Amino acid sequence: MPGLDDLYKEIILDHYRNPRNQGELDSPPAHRTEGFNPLCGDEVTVTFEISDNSLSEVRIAGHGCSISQASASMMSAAVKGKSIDEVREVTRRFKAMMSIHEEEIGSEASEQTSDEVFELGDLEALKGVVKFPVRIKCATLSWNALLTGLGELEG
Amino acid sequence: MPGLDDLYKEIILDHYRNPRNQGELDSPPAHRTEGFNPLCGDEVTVTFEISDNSLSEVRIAGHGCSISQASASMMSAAVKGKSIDEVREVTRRFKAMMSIHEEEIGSEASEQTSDEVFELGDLEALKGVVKFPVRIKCATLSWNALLTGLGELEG
Amino acid sequence: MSLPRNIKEQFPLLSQVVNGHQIVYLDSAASSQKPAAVIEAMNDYYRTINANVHRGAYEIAAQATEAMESSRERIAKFIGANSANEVVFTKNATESFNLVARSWGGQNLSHGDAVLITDMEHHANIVPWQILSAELGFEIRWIPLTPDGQLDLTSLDQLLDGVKMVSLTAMSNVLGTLNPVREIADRAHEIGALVTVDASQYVPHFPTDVEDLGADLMCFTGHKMCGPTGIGVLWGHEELLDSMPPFLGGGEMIVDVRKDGFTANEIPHKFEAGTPPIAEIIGLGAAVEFLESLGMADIRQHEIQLTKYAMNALNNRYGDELTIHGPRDPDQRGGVLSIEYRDVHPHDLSQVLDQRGICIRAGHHCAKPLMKLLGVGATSRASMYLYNDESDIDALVDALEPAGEMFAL
Amino acid sequence: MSLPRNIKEQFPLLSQVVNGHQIVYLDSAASSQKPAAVIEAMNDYYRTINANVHRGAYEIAAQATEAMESSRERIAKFIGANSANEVVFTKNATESFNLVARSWGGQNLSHGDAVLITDMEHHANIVPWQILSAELGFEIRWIPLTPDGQLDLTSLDQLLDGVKMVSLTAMSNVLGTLNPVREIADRAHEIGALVTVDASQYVPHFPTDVEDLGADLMCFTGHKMCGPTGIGVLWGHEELLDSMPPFLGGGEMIVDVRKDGFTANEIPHKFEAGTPPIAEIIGLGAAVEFLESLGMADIRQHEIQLTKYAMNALNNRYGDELTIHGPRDPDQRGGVLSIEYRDVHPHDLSQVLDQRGICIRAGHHCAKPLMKLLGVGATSRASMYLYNDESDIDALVDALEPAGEMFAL
Ligand SMILES: Cc1ncc(COP(=O)(O)O)c(C=O)c1O
Ligand SMILES: Cc1ncc(COP(=O)(O)O)c(C=O)c1O
Repeated sequence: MPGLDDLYKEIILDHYRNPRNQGELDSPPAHRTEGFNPLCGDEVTVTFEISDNSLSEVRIAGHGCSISQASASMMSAAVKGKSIDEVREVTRRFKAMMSIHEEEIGSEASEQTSDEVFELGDLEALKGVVKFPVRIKCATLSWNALLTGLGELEG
Repeated sequence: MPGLDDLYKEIILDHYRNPRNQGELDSPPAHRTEGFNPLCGDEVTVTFEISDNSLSEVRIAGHGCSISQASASMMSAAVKGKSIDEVREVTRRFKAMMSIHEEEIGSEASEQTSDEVFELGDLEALKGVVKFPVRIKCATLSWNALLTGLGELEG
Repeated sequence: MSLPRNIKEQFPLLSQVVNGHQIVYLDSAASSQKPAAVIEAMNDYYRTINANVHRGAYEIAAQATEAMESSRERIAKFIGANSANEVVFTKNATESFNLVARSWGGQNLSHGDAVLITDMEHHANIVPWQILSAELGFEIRWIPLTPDGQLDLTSLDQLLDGVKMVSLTAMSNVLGTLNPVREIADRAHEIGALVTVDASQYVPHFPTDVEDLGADLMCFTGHKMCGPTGIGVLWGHEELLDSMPPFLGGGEMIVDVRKDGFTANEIPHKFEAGTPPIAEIIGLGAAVEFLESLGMADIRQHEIQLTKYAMNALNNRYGDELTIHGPRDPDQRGGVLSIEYRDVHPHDLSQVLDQRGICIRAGHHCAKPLMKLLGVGATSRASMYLYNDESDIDALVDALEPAGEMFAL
Repeated sequence: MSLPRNIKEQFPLLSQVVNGHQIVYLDSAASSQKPAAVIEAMNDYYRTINANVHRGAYEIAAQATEAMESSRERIAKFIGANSANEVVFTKNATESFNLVARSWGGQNLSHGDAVLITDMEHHANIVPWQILSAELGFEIRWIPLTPDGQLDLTSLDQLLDGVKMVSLTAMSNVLGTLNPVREIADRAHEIGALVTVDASQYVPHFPTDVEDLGADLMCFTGHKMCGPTGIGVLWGHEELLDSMPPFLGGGEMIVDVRKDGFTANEIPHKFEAGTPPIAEIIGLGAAVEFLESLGMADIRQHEIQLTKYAMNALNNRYGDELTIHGPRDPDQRGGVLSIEYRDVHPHDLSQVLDQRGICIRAGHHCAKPLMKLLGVGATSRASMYLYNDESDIDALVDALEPAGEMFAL
């Protein structure tokens, strides 16, 4: 049984207490996307602006547990200013880390494309969530919302 | 565990092999009533004529197991020629005997009205059926059909 | 008479060790634990008389049928039904509600009619009506709540106008509120409406008499009352059930099937299509026997005492830092405590408590409209049953403080 | 590889003594016996991790969820599904059919359409369509039978005209007939119709692959395949299930509920309203594990051998006095023998056999239209499973003679 320290790393609690990029952008012009976690009632609203094929601005609103809030905050920091392709790549990597079989997938992927830009950095702190499968959906909530938002743009 | 001899008394097998009052009366003028046993697919059709407040004629048709066939045959013999009130009384007694608590009910009832006309006679042979609860519906199939038929008459 | 001191010993799960602590199970409103007697009854069934029911002439099939039908009788008596025919077995309370909505509602509701529910209903008593209303166009109306989580009946007369069915919970699974079912039922009946009671949180904890409640139909679920999963009950007055068309079609619920149609069986079988949950019905019968052996009045007394103890302990220790939703008076509510504690999110709270083997539920408890009203996405809910004692409450109270520190903003 | 000789020992019920004889259980088409491993798996669940699923953050709730979902995965693999999301849990096969009829049928069928079933269907695959057809006015058509109880496909093209759904059994529970599901499915798909397969008698006895069968939807039931009561399965292709509206409403099947409506959850949860039959799902997972450990191909071989043995023994001993309904060739049928023996009524026959501890079923087997076609009210049905052996057949064969004497007309 993993202990609580695996889950609630200091950096996570820091993002929880001091969330980055909070609020909502006016939409339109910004794009807006929402995520629900039906299991615990958590809700997140991600608003973002695209310019020159990059995520020039992003804001997070909603309510939820420390994990979903911290993950959203960390996401906003990780994707802001990145190109859409880069955003997709970091999302892919984050979600791979969050899948139950993260170890294998994670290591394979990083050998194939070892570009500095794509290092998960702070996000690695969320790795411990995988040991608490019920909480994975908390951690991926904002990421899935963002993916949906990007998908709508294209399609 | 009661043995088969409790169930398949000789007189029952005799009625099964040589059913009394077989066939159907033309209806109208005769009354017609049917019974199904959804558990085993048995079906019985009872046709009867009423004159002077008596069951002047009765016929049994249908198909079923030895118990339902014998009981129908014995019923036809027991009720033919009886007044409607007498038919109702013998039916009541028969059904009381067939209820799981027959012992108590049966003995109480017979102390209250010890009229010769109402003795069950041959029908007593069916008493063993109570020890095989699944078969009770076989034994009461034709009786319930007759009761329904009489009920319809009265409106 | 109070409950036996060593009652926990009869529940095998309660001796489990979780994360190094003996388990403290405070989630009985979600599902109760099972006494050994219930587990054994199902075992015995599978080991000695397992066979399909109703259609077999052989010995073990007859015994299985007898065991199932005597469970039905026991359950009927337990809730004060007039006859075992009034007890319909479903898979859970949710199916019972769907049966009521589809069968009774499909026959009786149309545009211009209304169904009256309350702001504290479980999704099981909301969504089936919403599905049907989208098809038939009747209105769903909601009895509002007072600030302390009671039904606000001031406008009941207006709300009842045009209502054909009032469907409400006897006790809230979030607030613990006990509703004045009888009073509402009487007023509903005055205008010719029927009343369906959600007794999922009531039958497990209170002496129940369907006639006293004034119900026409009542739904509850086995797994919250010491019974197994996979079994629920719909109770209804015989004439009412008789008048309702079948719900699911298949074996058991017919007397005849022809190519051009079928003839439905009598109640209760009319509503029990297919092979029934035989072992589960027998398990629920054993659960009722177990509850009867303790006495429902004593169970209720025990829970009042424990609720009082818990509310005092929480309020004394945490004062303004902690809010308990719903009615204040432990006599007026069930042993369900939805707690707001500082800024700790329910999910985090229950995660931290879990490290001490304490099981509480974090979530919307399938009552999203109520969550919206409370202005929260989720609550932390501790709920009690006959096997809980003061040591369980003490563990809960002690564990809040460190959680509060950890997530202080 | 053949099945272990001592396999009966794994089934506690099979050591029971009935009326002085060790039980001879020949009614597995009605319900199978359960291996100790299945009973124990459910016990373990109740004793160690019993908790409501999906909504709990605490340890045992997470374990219960994990156990339930890994059962789903196991069952999905067992039938060759592409994904666990294609496996929907119901209470029995009957509910699965009602789900298909109400959800898919309610959305896709109307006046002028037709649903094609067969003359050998179980009521579970008849009555749900009849209920819906009475509301929506579509036609129900029937594929007729040849004299030896096979589907007569000579007019299939005409029968398929205007058909939107073909719903048929893979194996008859009365005749043992194996139907050419794939051939019919291919022809149905050519005209754009969908195919629902009743695999209640198939999945327990045959290696099953939904893609090979050509099914779009498939229904089966837990209690006939060594699993518990109270659990059934609907399998469907992901896109098809996605396109179907919810069936029962309540908890678990939503992502959001507002006063003005709800948003349905994703499959499979969309179709699983309320607390699921958790213990039963885990029990069914254990049953599948048990069947896999024996190997479905070996189980099928065992049953062919035994069917061959039984048909030979019965025909040799009783000649013209005995008729076995359905196909003659044991390779072309399952181990279900509906027997006519002299004039002995099925109910009497099974009663007499019961005195020797032999369990066979007497009745219409929930196939009344077929009974009518056969011109009988009921048949005597002996049906086999992996745990039966030649001694069981011998007991049956020997017991017929005295029954014949007793009821000679
Ligand atoms: C062919 C067939 N279909 C459907 C069913 C229905 O199964 P259940 O009663 O478990 O719903 C059965 C068994 O009763 C069956 O034999
Ligand atoms: C008040 C109330 N109603 C209905 C239900 C639904 O019960 P089930 O999920 O067993 O159908 C529950 C529990 O989940 C409940 O608490």
